[in-house]
Amino acid sequence: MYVSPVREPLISGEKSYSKVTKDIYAPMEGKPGKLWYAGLTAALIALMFGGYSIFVTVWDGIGTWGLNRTIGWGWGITNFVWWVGIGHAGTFISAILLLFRQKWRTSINRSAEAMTIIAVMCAGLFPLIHMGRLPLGFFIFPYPNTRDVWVNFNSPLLWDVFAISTYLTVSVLFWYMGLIPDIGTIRDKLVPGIKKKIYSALSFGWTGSARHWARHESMSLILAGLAAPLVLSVHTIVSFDFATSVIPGWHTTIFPPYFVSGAVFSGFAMVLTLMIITRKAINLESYITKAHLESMNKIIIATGSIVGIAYITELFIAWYSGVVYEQYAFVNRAFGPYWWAYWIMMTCNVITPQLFWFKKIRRSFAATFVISIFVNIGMWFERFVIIVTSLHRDFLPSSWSMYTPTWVEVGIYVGTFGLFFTLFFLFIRFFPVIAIAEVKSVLKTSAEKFIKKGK
Amino acid sequence: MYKSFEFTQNIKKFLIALMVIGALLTVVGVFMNLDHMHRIMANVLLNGFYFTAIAMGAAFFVVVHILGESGWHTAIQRIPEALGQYIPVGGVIMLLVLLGMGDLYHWTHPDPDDTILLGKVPFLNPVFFSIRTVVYIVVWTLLVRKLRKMSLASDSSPDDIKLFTRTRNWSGIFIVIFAITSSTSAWDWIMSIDSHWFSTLFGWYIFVSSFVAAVAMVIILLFVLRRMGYMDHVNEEHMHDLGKYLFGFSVFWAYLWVSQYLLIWYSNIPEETIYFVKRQEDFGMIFWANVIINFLAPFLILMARGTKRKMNWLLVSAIIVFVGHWIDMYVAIWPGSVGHADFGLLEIGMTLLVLGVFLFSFFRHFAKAPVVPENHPYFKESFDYDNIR
Amino acid sequence: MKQYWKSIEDLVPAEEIEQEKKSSMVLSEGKESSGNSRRDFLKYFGFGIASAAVLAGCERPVKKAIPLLIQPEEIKPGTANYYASAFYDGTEMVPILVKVRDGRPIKIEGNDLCELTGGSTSARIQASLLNLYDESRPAQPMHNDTAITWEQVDADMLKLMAEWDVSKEFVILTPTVLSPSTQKLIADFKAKYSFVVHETFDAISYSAIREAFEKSYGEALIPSYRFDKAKLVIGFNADFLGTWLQPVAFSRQYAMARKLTGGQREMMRHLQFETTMSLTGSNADERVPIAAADEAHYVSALYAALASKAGVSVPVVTIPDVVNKIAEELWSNKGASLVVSGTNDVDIQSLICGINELLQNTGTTVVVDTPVHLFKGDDKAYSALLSRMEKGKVGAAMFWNTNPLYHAPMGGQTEKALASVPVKIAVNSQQTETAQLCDYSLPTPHFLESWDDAVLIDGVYSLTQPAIRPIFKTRQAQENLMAWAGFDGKYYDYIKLYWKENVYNMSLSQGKQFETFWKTSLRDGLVVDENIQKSKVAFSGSDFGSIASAYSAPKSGNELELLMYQNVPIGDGTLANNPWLQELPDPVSRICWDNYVAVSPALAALRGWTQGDLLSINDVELPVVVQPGQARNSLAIALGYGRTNAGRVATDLGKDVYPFVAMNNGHRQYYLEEVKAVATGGTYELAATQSHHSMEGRALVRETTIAEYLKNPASGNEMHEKFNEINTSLYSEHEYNGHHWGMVIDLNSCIGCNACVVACSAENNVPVVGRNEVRRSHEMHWLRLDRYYAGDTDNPEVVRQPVMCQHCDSAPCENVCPVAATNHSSEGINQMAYNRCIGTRYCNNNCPYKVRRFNWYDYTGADTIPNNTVDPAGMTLDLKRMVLNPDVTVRAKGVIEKCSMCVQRIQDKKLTAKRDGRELEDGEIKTACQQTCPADAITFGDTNDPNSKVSKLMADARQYGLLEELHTLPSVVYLSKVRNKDKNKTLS
Amino acid sequence: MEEKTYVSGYFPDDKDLIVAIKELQEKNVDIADVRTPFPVHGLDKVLKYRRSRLPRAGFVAGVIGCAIGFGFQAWVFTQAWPLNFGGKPFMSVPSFIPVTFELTVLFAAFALVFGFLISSKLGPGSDNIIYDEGVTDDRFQILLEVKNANGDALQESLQSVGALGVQLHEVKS
Repeated sequence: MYVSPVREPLISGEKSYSKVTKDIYAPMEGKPGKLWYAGLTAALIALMFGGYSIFVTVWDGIGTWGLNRTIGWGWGITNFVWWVGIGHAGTFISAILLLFRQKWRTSINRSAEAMTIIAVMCAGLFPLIHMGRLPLGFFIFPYPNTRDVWVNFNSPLLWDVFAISTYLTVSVLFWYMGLIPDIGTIRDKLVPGIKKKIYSALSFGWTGSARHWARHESMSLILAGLAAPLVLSVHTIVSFDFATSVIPGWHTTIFPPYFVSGAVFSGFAMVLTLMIITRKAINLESYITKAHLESMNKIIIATGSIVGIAYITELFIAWYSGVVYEQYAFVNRAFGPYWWAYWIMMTCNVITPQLFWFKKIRRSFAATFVISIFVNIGMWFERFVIIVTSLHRDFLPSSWSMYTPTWVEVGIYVGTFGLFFTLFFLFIRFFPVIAIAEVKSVLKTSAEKFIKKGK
Repeated sequence: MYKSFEFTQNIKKFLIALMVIGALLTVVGVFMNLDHMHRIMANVLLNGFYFTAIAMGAAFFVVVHILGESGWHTAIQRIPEALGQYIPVGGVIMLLVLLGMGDLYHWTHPDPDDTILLGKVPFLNPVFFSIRTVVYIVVWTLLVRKLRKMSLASDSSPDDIKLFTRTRNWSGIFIVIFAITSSTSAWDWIMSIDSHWFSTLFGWYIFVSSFVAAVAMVIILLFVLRRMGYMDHVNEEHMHDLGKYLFGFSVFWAYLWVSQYLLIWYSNIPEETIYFVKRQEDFGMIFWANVIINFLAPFLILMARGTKRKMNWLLVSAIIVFVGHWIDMYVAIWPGSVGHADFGLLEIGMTLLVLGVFLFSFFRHFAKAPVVPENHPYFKESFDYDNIR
Repeated sequence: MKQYWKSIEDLVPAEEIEQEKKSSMVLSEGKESSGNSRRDFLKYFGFGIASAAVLAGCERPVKKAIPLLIQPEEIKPGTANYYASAFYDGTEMVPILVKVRDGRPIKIEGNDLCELTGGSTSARIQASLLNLYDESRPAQPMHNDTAITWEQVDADMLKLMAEWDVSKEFVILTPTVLSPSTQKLIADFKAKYSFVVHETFDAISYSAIREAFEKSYGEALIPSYRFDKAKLVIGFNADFLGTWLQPVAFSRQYAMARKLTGGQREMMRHLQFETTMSLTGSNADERVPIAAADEAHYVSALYAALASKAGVSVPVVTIPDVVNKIAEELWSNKGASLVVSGTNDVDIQSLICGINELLQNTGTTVVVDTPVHLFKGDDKAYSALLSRMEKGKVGAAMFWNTNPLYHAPMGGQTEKALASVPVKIAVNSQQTETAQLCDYSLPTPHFLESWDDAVLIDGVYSLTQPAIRPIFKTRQAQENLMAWAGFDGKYYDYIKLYWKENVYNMSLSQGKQFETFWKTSLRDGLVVDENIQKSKVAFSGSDFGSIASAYSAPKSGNELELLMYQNVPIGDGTLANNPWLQELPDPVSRICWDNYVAVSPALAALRGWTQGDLLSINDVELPVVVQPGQARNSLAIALGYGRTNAGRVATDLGKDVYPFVAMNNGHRQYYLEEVKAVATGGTYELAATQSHHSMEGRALVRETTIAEYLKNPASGNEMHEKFNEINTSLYSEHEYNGHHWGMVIDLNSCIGCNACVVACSAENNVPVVGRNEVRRSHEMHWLRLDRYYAGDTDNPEVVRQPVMCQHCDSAPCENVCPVAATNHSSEGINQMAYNRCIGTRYCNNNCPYKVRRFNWYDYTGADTIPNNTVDPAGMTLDLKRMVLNPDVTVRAKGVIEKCSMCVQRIQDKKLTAKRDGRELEDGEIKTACQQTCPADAITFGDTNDPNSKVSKLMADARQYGLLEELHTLPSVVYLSKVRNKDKNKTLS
Repeated sequence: MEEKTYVSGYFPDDKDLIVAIKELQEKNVDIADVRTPFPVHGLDKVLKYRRSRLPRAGFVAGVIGCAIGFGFQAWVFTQAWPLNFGGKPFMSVPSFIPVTFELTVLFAAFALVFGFLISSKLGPGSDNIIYDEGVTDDRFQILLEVKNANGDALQESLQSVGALGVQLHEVKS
């Protein structure tokens, strides 16, 4: 495969195949550092606080949240959509970018996918605990029962059940299938012992046989082909949660593609936030380079601008529709009591990513880190704006109301960060953060300098 | 090494014949429908818009590959590039639409008690509408010309990386402008026909529709050119990629169609459902045919790997999709302007006429330059890559 | 329990037993589907045991009570019996039916036989049921905090009476006594003990009306007002729809005179001059805000204006423009108009008499020859009593359902006077402030546990019969007197004897044996003697001119005045210890659980006050509510709050402003001419159920004026036709082959009294969540009365809209429930399967009407998790749970609930029809809200039956669905509001 | 129990590997297996592997998932207990699209993954023999099966195409 010399190398420094193995295996070797323990402890504390908040919710009731008769969803569902959105980057990178033959994906897909899976787990928590009767949550499964009641296949929440669980399952499969060869590599690096046995079992007996590789590639491609529409479907269905209603601000046809775009946008931002720290923390700077940064930031501009256009489209069509409720909903977003949320959203999501039009900024790790956090915040507020400001003033002014979260809701949110980072810390300790085999496959064409060993 | 295309007299004759036949049928059709001005104008709009949209879709195709740092597309880049040059011609037809605005757009003469339409007057009024139409055409023309010029310039200046960078920058400008105008033009020209109706997705839906049609047109022309003995360098991998585009974006189009339909179906709010009620009741067959042709046909044909790599299968699906999206536009335009399904000499004639003009424009521009941009920095990549099995 | 019901058996005539048997045979062949007997059995078990446990200690037999509708041979588990009775709390008297299930009264309905109320009730009457199960009721006789037995009480009293110093009085202080039997008993008691003095004390004084009539007509009376006979009504600070005199009766009359259904084309016009925005004022066609201090001036001016038209001597009064216009209108409606004032001021009331006399309204709208016997308390007599007490002339005082210490503290005089009474006896069914100072507390049963009778208007007799045996060790006050006077028997026997001697003798009952007459009277609850001799009262004149001249100019200046008013839920505060009433939002401000200072928007803007700012008003701290329509420099505070000894719910809610009430010209005056209001800098969060008061230009409540309406009945509702034209759908509607239930709400009739809200809560076990939860917008009412202001904030127009689940046939909520917990019944009801609900609240989000309610906490104790109940009002106590309707599921934490269109009532009547082997009749099923509505604003029925009332109303040109443009196809529809005013011209 | 003997040798670079394979193929040496640290571009073509049948398995499973998804929903809504939800038709096809799609993808994904694992005999507890742990690092290994005791010849031919670390392995299988 020929690669134009004009292209910027993706992997910096002098690399050989075994150097790649060594570099990526390095963070898993030896005893973890103090920083790792400190991070894990902090994450566990946050997780426990979240657990306690969930306990309070289940024991005392959803009344411990700031919701009310008008606003039935608040932080809980905002967080759900936010986490699901973040959970879109990994599969987007590994599936859609695979289909588009984007080589830079190889350095980041593994950790992005792991992040996806963890984020989807965090997300999946919210629809469960936002139920008034969590212990009866199993009602949402269509299982045969003595009352002959099935479920309501009209309900977008039910679609969510299928979409999120399918997405999680397929993402895990995809991720793990990609991991098998690399676990094999780790297995072969380890001295005999329990650890080796465990990795040996986890590697499913990987041999690196050419036949297996052929099937593996074929499977990966088709899985990517399946996962691509799946990624779209998940946030599409999440958007249906809102768009199928009649509530102004919720019911708008642009939601499906706009939500997907926003999801990828936020997902990429979160990947960037994490990768920029991780590459430093575990010395993978030569694998995640400015070239990666630039490519990812281009996707951030693209998706961020799509989101921005969607905002403006919504705003314009609300006026154009001539429907008073629609018009009011959008005026209220921008200038009502929650104006600040709207303008935070607008600033963080539409304006800040435009800075990436400047090459210097999109190639700067520091600037990207800051902007990625802005985007994360902005995308959280986007969901807050959609959910809360649409609900708090809908059709009948008599029911208009305000929403303020309680410590319990905040606690659960903090708890999901705890869960996220606990799992992420475990991941970076026990699994190769970069897809070793995939990087090797592009090493010759994309490394700054490839060293042939032996001979 | 790469044979340049020659716009031979034979081809010209064929296209002129096509145009003449089209023109004759159009004239007959116009005379038959002199008291149905809205039908005549609907035809002008449909063909004027459809081919302009294909041209813009093709230009977008090039631009997005430039921005995406793509290499494979360079082998076929000149086809969509030449397609884009049709914009000013299509623009002239769109200017005809302005003349017949009153017959197409209900908002040009709202009922005095129609508060909703009256509320839209600041946006939907003949003057502003005309200004917007002209602006779209002029800006688009300038953009496609500029990009074409830079592409042609590369032929004479090898290793000019700065030119490549400039092209990329202009592509960025193109995409920003097109991101906005693609939606607004669709609202203006198509959505405002059903003057009361609105859908935030509509602009994107029409854009994807025209993008798919543009890919189909590229495939059709690639086939034609190969039959004429050009573009031999195009291999299975390129076809595979074009096939993936046709497949993928047909599915994406279907996704947007379903998104729009499902949401409106689900909420069942009259101000929105009226759009589909009209189409299901009065255009039932065509309405559902649209979905089947444009989704199921390419989906089933191109799902397998093999069909994507065979020119004939590709061609069949491309023709289906090309006709299918003509129908898509028909379903979007007819109910609001004509009110009932008509198909006759007028429709056939006008389509052939504009198609003839469109192809003439394409061949003329395609003949002006080498069939590939040999000095494109990623050009060689296009011949050393393959699709995973 | 058993003994009680067995005693009924022999009273049921044989043929009725036969009929009973027949009808149960039909059951198996009927048309309607049969119910689930197992479920009913369990319900009986669950609740029966609880009630049995509470009732176990009570062994006193109840006398023969006769149920009205069904006369069973014994109690049937799961079947309700209705007992006719009467409600009287010292203010209004309304004949009622008490629904009793498994021995527990669970609902109060109006008695249809009563012409005055037409079977309707008010919020307070609906709620009074809950006071029966008030755990803080005095439960047994006490002497200085020591429990004693009734025998000891009697012994003490007999000793007291025997050793009485005859120079001292034994005072019995009662509210106005409507009961002729009681009056006779008191007379008999006085005959036995000459030192006994009976004084009447009303919680709220109307004594100025009586004095004014005494001056002008020679007799201290309160006439029967006939709002239904009036074409033009002018009210001066008279909240006759909410609290003034007989609000239930007046509301009904008012609504009837303004209805535009059933071919009626004429509509009474109502103008209101008032200080704060009252329920009545908010219904007025036009309204003029005036300072309370200026009311006398306006009334005088009106008198003067009319006098000049009538050609009698005209006092010198500056006549405001608006008054001239009104005088014009009144004059053209001579004999068919009515002017009333709610101010307890003799001058004003006299002038009102004069005005009505000038307008020749006496005899038509002001009926003096059938006066009502309400509010006979005389403030002058009360003052005299206090001074006698202070002088030590009163040896003992018995406060019989009176609470003067709270209702008339008279600047501490009452407390001082009470202190000088050696023996004080509290005889109440509720805790009172006065009782705290008393030596003896001799609790009486709740009226639902009591026997009584009443005469509201001469010739209209009603009976109160117990629906349950007394829950506590209580004894009726009448039986106290009987015991102490040594009369034989029970009070029941006394009433029966009285009726035999006084009522039965009348022409009405001739031809019937007394026992039969007694039985039918008990069954019906009331007896009307139309041949009663009417009293002859004639206008004797008064010097109105000179009264009017005294108010020749407006008095109000820049200083602030304070008006004290009764609000609709709490009224005078007697029933304050009632969670249903406390949670009921004020119909105007939509605030509950507190009183507050109503301030005009202009004043608030001037002083920089906003809602919730604490003001100190003559040292009483209360939060501000900015009340559109309030007179500029007037403040207004509701009475009835700040109870210090009322029971767990009402104690310390809000602030008591009765201490501001002072005597003026011998009458209690409910306003202060000058007060100081200072912002303390603190704030207080009020429990408001509505925070946005504008309709934002949306066509929610559609209205027109009468002139427009007469031209085009669809005026104001033109969009209905427009929406109908484009009301497309992508799928065909489901077919409803059997019934399809629907409801029509006439916005032109609805006066916003909120009776429906309490009725709904009582019928459907709607939880009470308390102040804190209402602050968080967690209120649970299934039915709410939205109130919007329009126009000028200084004097806005008000519209109201009762909103409950609209039972949409294309319901956005049903679609989205993942577990199918809410779906559409085959009879068009949007139904909830509570057991299936997992509480995603998705349905609530999607409901455009926001009528779904979520159980945020365990409000009812139905949750399986222990120790997590949120129940500030004690609604989960075993005693209060007795009020639960066993036909309606008590919802657990985490479940959505909402209006079910009283599906239990629908099923019940369907079963009855089935058992009787007949088709359901239109109007047979009444929803709780409909049944209680004094304005008949709600009609329920089968929309599939073209002849049903509801179908006919749906064909009215005023009909529209709320948010009909969404194609939700609501089964509840509204009839637009019509204002009797000129579109272009306004009064002020 | 059968005993098999293999000869293995490795190359440090993928290009060398492919050259070597081609040379061996010219010498008509049967190549038992090639093991690489990553999927070497074009290797499957050189080794003349047939295209995997996994896509077909995925397609069939997808069709089954699609049919089950749609069929089940349709059955529940029209046969099992038709309930009226918000006036929607019982057979509300648009509502069935999401679940149908998800089940299609889920079934196809499972078929692909399990198809891959089963056809490659990979899985938890799989006892594939690893001849050289460097294969997962940077060694491109060729395995030749020793038949007719031609072990030495095979070793020689491997060495002749430039393989390193050529050795014999005896395997019980």
